[in-house]
Amino acid sequence: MYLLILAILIPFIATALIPLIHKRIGAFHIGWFVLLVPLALFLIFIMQIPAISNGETLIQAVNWIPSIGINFTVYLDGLSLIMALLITGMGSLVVLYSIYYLSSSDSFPHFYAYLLLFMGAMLGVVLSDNLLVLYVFWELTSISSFLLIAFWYHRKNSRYGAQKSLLITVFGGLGMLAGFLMLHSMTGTFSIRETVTVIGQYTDHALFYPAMFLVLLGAFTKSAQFPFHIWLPDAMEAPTPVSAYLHSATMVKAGLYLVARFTPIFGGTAEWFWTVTIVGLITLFWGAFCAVRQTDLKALLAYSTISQLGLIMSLLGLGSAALHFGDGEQGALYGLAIFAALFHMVNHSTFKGALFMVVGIVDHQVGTRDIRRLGGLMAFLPITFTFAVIGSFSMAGLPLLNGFLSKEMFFTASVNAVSLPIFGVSSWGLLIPIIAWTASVFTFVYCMIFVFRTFFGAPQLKKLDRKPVEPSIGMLISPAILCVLIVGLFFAPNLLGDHLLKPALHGIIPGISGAAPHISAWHGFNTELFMTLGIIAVGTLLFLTFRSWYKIYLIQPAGWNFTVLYNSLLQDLKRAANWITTHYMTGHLPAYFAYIFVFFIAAAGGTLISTGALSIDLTADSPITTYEGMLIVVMAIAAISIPFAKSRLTAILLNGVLGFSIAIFFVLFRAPDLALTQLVIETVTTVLFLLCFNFLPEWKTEDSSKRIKIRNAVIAIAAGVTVTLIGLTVNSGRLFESISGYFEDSYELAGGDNIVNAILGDFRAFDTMLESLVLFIAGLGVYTLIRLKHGKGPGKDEH
Amino acid sequence: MPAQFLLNITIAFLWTLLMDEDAFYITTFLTGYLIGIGILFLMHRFFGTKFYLLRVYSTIKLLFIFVSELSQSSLLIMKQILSPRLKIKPGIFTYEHSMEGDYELTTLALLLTLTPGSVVMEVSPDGKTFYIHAMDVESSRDSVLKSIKVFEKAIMEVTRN
Amino acid sequence: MNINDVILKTVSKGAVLIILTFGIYLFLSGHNQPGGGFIGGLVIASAFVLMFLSYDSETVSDALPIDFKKLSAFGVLLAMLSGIAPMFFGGAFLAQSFGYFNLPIFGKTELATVTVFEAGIALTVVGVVVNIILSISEDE
Amino acid sequence: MIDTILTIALSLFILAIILALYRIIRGPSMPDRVVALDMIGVNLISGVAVFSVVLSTHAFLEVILIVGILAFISTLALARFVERGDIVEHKHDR
Amino acid sequence: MESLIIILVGVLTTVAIYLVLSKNVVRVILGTAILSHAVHLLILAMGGLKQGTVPLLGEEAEIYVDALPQALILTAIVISFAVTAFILVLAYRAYQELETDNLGAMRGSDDE
Amino acid sequence: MNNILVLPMLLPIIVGVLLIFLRTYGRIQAWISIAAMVVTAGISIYLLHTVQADGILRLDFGGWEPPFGILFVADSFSVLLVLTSSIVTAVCLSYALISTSKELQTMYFYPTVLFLAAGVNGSFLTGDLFNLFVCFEVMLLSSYVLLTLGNSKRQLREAIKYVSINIVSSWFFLVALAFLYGTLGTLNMAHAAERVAEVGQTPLLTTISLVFLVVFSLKAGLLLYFWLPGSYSSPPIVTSALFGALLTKVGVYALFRIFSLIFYHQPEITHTIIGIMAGLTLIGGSLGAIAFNDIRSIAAYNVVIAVGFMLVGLAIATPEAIEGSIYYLIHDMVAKALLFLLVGTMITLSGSSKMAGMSGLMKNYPLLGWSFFIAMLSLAGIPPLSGFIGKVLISSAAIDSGSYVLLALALLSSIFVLYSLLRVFKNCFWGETIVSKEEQLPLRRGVLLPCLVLVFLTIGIGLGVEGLSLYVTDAAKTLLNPGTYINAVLGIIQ
Amino acid sequence: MIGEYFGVFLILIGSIMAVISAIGILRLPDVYTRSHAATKSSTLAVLLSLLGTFIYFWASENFISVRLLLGITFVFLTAPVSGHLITRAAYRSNVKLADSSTEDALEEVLRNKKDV
Ligand code: NA
Ligand code: NA
Repeated sequence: MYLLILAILIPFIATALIPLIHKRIGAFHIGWFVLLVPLALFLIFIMQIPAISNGETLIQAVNWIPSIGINFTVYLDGLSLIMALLITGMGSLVVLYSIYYLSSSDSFPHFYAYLLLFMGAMLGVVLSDNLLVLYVFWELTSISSFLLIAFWYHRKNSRYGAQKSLLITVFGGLGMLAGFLMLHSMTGTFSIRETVTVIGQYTDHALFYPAMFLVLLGAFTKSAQFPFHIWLPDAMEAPTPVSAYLHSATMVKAGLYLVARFTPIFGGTAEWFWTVTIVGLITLFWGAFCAVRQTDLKALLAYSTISQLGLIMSLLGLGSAALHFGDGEQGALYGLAIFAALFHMVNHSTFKGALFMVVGIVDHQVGTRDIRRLGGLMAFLPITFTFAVIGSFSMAGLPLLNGFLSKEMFFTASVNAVSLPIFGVSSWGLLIPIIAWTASVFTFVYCMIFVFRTFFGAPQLKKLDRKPVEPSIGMLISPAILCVLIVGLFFAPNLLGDHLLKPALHGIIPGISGAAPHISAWHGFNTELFMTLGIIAVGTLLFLTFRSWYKIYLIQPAGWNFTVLYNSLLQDLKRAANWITTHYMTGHLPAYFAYIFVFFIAAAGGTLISTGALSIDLTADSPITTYEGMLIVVMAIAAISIPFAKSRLTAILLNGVLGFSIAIFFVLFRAPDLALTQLVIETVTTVLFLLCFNFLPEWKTEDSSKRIKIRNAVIAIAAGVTVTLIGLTVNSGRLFESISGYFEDSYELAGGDNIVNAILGDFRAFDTMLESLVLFIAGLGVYTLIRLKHGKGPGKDEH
Repeated sequence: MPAQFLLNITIAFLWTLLMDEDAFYITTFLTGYLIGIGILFLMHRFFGTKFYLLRVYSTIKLLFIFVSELSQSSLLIMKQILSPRLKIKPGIFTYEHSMEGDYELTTLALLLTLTPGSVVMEVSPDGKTFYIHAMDVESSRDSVLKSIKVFEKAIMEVTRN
Repeated sequence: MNINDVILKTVSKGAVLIILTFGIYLFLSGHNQPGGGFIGGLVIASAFVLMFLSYDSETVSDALPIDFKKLSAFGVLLAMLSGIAPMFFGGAFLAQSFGYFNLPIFGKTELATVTVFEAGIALTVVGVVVNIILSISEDE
Repeated sequence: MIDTILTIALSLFILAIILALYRIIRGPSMPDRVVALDMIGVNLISGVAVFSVVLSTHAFLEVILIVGILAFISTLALARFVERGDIVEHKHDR
Repeated sequence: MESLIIILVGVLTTVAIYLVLSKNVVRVILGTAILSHAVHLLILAMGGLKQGTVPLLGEEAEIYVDALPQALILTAIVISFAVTAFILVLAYRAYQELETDNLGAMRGSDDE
Repeated sequence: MNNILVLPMLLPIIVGVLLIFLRTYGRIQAWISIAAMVVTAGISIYLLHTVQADGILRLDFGGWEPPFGILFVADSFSVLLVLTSSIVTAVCLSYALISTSKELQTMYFYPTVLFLAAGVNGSFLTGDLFNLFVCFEVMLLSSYVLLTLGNSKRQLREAIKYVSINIVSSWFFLVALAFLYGTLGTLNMAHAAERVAEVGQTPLLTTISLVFLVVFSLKAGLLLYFWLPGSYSSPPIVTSALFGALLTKVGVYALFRIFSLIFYHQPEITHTIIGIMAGLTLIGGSLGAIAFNDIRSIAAYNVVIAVGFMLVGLAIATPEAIEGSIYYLIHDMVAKALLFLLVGTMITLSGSSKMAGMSGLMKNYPLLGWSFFIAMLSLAGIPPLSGFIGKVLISSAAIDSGSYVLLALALLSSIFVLYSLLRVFKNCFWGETIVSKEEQLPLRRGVLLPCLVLVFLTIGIGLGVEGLSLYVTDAAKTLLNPGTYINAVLGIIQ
Repeated sequence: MIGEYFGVFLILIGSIMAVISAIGILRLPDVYTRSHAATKSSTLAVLLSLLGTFIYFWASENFISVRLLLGITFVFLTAPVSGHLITRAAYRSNVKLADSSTEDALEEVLRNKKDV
């Protein structure tokens, strides 16, 4: 049974089928067909609950690249099951919602193809045991997200947002990949489960912490943690169902999933604890703080999502302390934070999903999401208003809604953390609940803004595109279901806690013992309750006096935020890249030659000198006769005169002298064939030069500056000296006899007295054959160069 | 002339075949060739042309003229080069010849060029006039005019019937 | 005054004959003496060069109604086919063979397949060099 | 004795080449240089011939003829170039 | 002798590289021609000079000079001829089209 | 007798020469040359299997045993590259069949491409250093002709630089060969390797190896890539694609061969230098890729990045790294050909190579857009496409060997690849459609077919890596055990 | 033996003549006069050395070299043509005659026509 693998594959298969089905079904909305996929998968995963809550895990494997240990191993434990249910459950609701949301001008096949692609990829992420397979799906989620954000790609903002999200998440993904590879380098396995069991031996490994931070980089970018959060608000250019699904309920949770998954590997260290907690808390605060000032409902929700993700992240950080204690009272105490994180993850999906759908309805029905244009919609959209209230009050952490429960647990965890005896918490630990509380105040404020600015006050119908009315019933089903869940989970939280959260917690902190946390709404008058009450009081005050303190947002200098940083980073990078590149890639051939020769001098000459290879020994040299010496003088004079020649013809003549002299050297050195060839070639070359000179201008004196000339001379001399020195060294240190003694039997072997000719025609005939081919190609090239001119076809050329 | 030569070769070849030896011997061929010369000498009037070996003789004579002219002119030039002070008066003068056809004209031009102190620079478009550069105009003009008839005659002996 | 090239042209005719003969000699004797396909081809080509220099390009083209590109292609092909042939007799690519035969007139003579190979090379060289010079000189 | 003479002769030929090289470098006119190059070619022929005697080998006799041929072709090409620019003429140019 | 030839190779190389570094196309081509002269001599010198007679077996000598470098040089000469012919024609076609033989005017840019 | 070994080089040459006689028949030439390359690919597959079964194959030309004669040696590494290059050439030729102008087709375009392929295949197969030089020249001359075919101003301008630089690099090659011959007295690679191993890599030999490094770096575009962007971005589409896919790879191949077979004894000098060069190449290529708005230049700088990436593998030189490089080499041939073909098609359709000149192509040419999208992901090494596995292996090897700087550069370069191509995708395919449906240039039927073949290949290689792993592992094993190669060449005479 | 010495003697004479011709190339006043030195004495020098070589081989090895004879013929045939071509080219490319020149019969035919 490859149920899990099938579960991952089904969305991909469905993706492939969409174009085919789309053509067949005519007027029937393809969304209904698509809806079957997440629904079926949801049911499949629901059916796994009993087994998983008994502590079982499902493992299935298919080979992919066994030779390097990359296999398609999937497994289902409590943690993956929660995620899988979120993915498929939210997926069903979003697909249902989208059927009514999308307008007829949108391309359904594309939309649903991307959505299904994402669904499959996301399931892959949460079900994979193999790190690299996980990475594969991880990148696939980024890509499908990219495509969905750019669904309306004719909009500039969509394109911008899509690129930004892809760049940031892929960047993080690459870091994560490096982290995975480091883990593999330490442990020798790509399996997460196996890594968990053996990692204990490697905590002192030099790669342990680099791997940790790199994995976290992947998690933080994906889950939009500060300062990588900047892509999420821009991702809101996607259609709202997408925002509800990917950018609040599922994909952004992949980072959280990753942190949870890796807690048993890296958790229990101070580095992990502090990094995850602090980044989470900062994100929590910064997201909430920024959400307050937003005027676009979706932007507000985006920042709120960032904030909530930070909250969960910080919980995961706090909870990781439990691993330090392992089995025991304290382990259970701090493990509670993980439990809270998981709980809030689910809750967040419910209320944020509902809220996004609310915004979608508002946008869909009145044509705007701008808070400044909205107000008083309560009268026109009463049902939607109800959903909005439920969702945002849950988010604000008010009682009777599931958000209250997890928020309370969050406070518990943060208060507990203060007394944590390890990791040096004692000195700064108090800041944890303070930040948590402050952030929650802002959370309360933006939740109120969301509800009151949109639905209360005087309606501004003139500013709206359409007269607001409730949408069709289909669009209301999904948020309704979510609202039911929000309320239901408040009253029966332990249904979730016992069957799903507890197994997940055991997966994350294997050693956790004793009774799993029990969720209850009422803990008596403890610190957490007072914190909540404080939030309501201060939050209400701040909401009412918003105008008077709004100015604090102006303290931050305009144009100084991370998005501006990102933009200018890209721009400056391009500018700098252009500046640097055009500075050395001048297209100027002499410059390129200078680079090449300088490199040669540095590499070869440098090595010759630095390795002490240089040695010159003249004793083995053959003697020199007068005329040989004179001929060398002839050549040297001819050569040195060439650069100074006033006319190109003089230069050619001198080159001819060189060529003829070389032929004579070939004679002196007993090479008749060479002399013959050299002579003919030299003459034909000279003829070619003269033929072409007819078409070329007389050369002018080199107009380079004196500095350039000196530079060129220095390079030329240095290169010449390098060649000479290596040559002299080679000449002094021949290590082996040449193989060419063999060829002296050419008469017996090849039937020829002329050894050179026997080599050319027989021993190395292949060279000769190719050499004639080279000549032939050159001939073709010359022909085409001359014949193929603009406006002059090859027509009239045959004799 | 080529016809006679070819005929001579044919006779030699025939001779070789007639001898019917087991291999090709160059001596046999040469014998045949000599016999051919004899036959052709007897028959050449029958062809209406000069006996070709006579022409060969003229050619060799011409060659000797060439060599001697070359030697003389070289010596003259070396004398001038090595004289402590150059006392030459170079210049260009014209000469009209009576040669016909490219071969005659060319041979004469080459000869003139090798004549002491003169080089044929240009030939007029009609081919009748040479423009000659001389190392020393006065002396060259004289020597050219003096030897020109000899040259022309020697050339015509080769080329004409 | 127009140029009268009669001296040059006349001498060139003779020179070309000498060069061509010499070129063929070099090609054939390359096996035992300096020479061979490349050199022979180059010398033959230089005879053509001399013709181009002494006459005008049209005259030479008319006198030699050959497509030199195809000639060189044929040369390359010939060289390669001589290399392929031994493959059909169980030899390696480019395996050359030679033998001594008693021929009428020539006596004991060495015949080598390498001659075919070198002929291909020579044709290529001639074809390419002439093709290049023709191409350039016919450009306007 | 013979070797000494031959060495002297070879050196003299190369001396002649050096002198001609001076003319190539100095000019002043292009034909001057062409003349000098022609002379170098001619002296190379002698040089190769003498060297053949020195080594008493027949291997370079081909080279002698080739130098002769090519010196002529080069001179012809250069003279044409100096005279007209295009060294291979077209019929219709005439 | 070998050392002297190697030094000569160095001189030729220096001159050639100086030419190659110049802005004029014809100078560059000339430089490449001299470069190939230099390397041919170098290959010859690397095979050892004059340690024997001409590599023709008819010469009946005890030792012959190394024939292999000679064969290599022959191949190299022909190839460099092919390339020189091509680049020469290329240069003149470029001059026809671009109306310059100055490399400074042939920079172009990647972003034109 | 393994005469079949010569066919990957000989067949294209013979067919190419025969096509000279069919000059005026453009389409027939195209079909014949495609067929030739397909057959060549088939032969390579056969060879690949034979090598697995019988070990390294060799063919002594003329029957002259090594080290005296020239020989072709087929090990998994070389045959894999021959196979890939033959396939890519066939695909590019089929693109040419549809896209190339009649004028070019009758101007010996196809023969020249075949000669190029022959030179490339010969370079991969030869076991003789001087013959490598000659094969390079076959390849280079063909590339010169292809580069200038069309004779546009830009082509001529860039060709002058390209040809000049390659002449100088060929010169360096000869200089290096001269030095090597002077020291070792042999030209046979295996023999040279044996001799070097026998005496140890003396400082002089190391110096000589650096001259070789200059040569092959110039060909590969390793650090010395100045010539590359200009010349790769000026000729017609198919030529660019062939250049992008094949030419630098030959240099890369040679670097791998030389520095794993012959000069591997002093890695602290040679491989360190290669590593530094690879790093700088990654930086330079990355900057170049994002610096310009001309999509041809962007594609060309992507070639540079890939070269740096592959050479990181050689610098590290562990089995894993070498395997990674081989995977990446194969991947890059396919993906670069695809990229250049797509870029070329875009330019043809929009009449401009500037990003500003095109917008909204996605609407009118969705298939083109998706192909580009996949090419982009593949080049960025996004899984599960073909670039992924090489990236993983090289990175992993970099970690194992502690080369963290190279690791960082290699991974960051993927971001630059992604960003550079993303800009193209974003600006050219997305956005408002400039040209209305009626005015759009029709995409000629079949133009995309070759691209789709490559798309299929890049996906297929990515998913079916395991199918290749047998060969790649063997290739890497041979590269790292020079003894195997040397034995096959100099051991028992066949 | 005598033959060998004679050959070598011819070579020596040839080499001396070659140097003298080369001096001529330096000393003579204009290209026209220099070409005399190149086409005549220099040619004679080479012919002498070739002849010397020919005789040497004949004498020492009884070897009659057709190639040498062919070489001699070729040089002999072409040397005057070279002189003719160069001087004509010089005149047509407007190289001035030496100041000491006395007459110039070509001037009117060539220069006047050119001006038209
Ligand atoms: Na050259
Ligand atoms: Na390249």
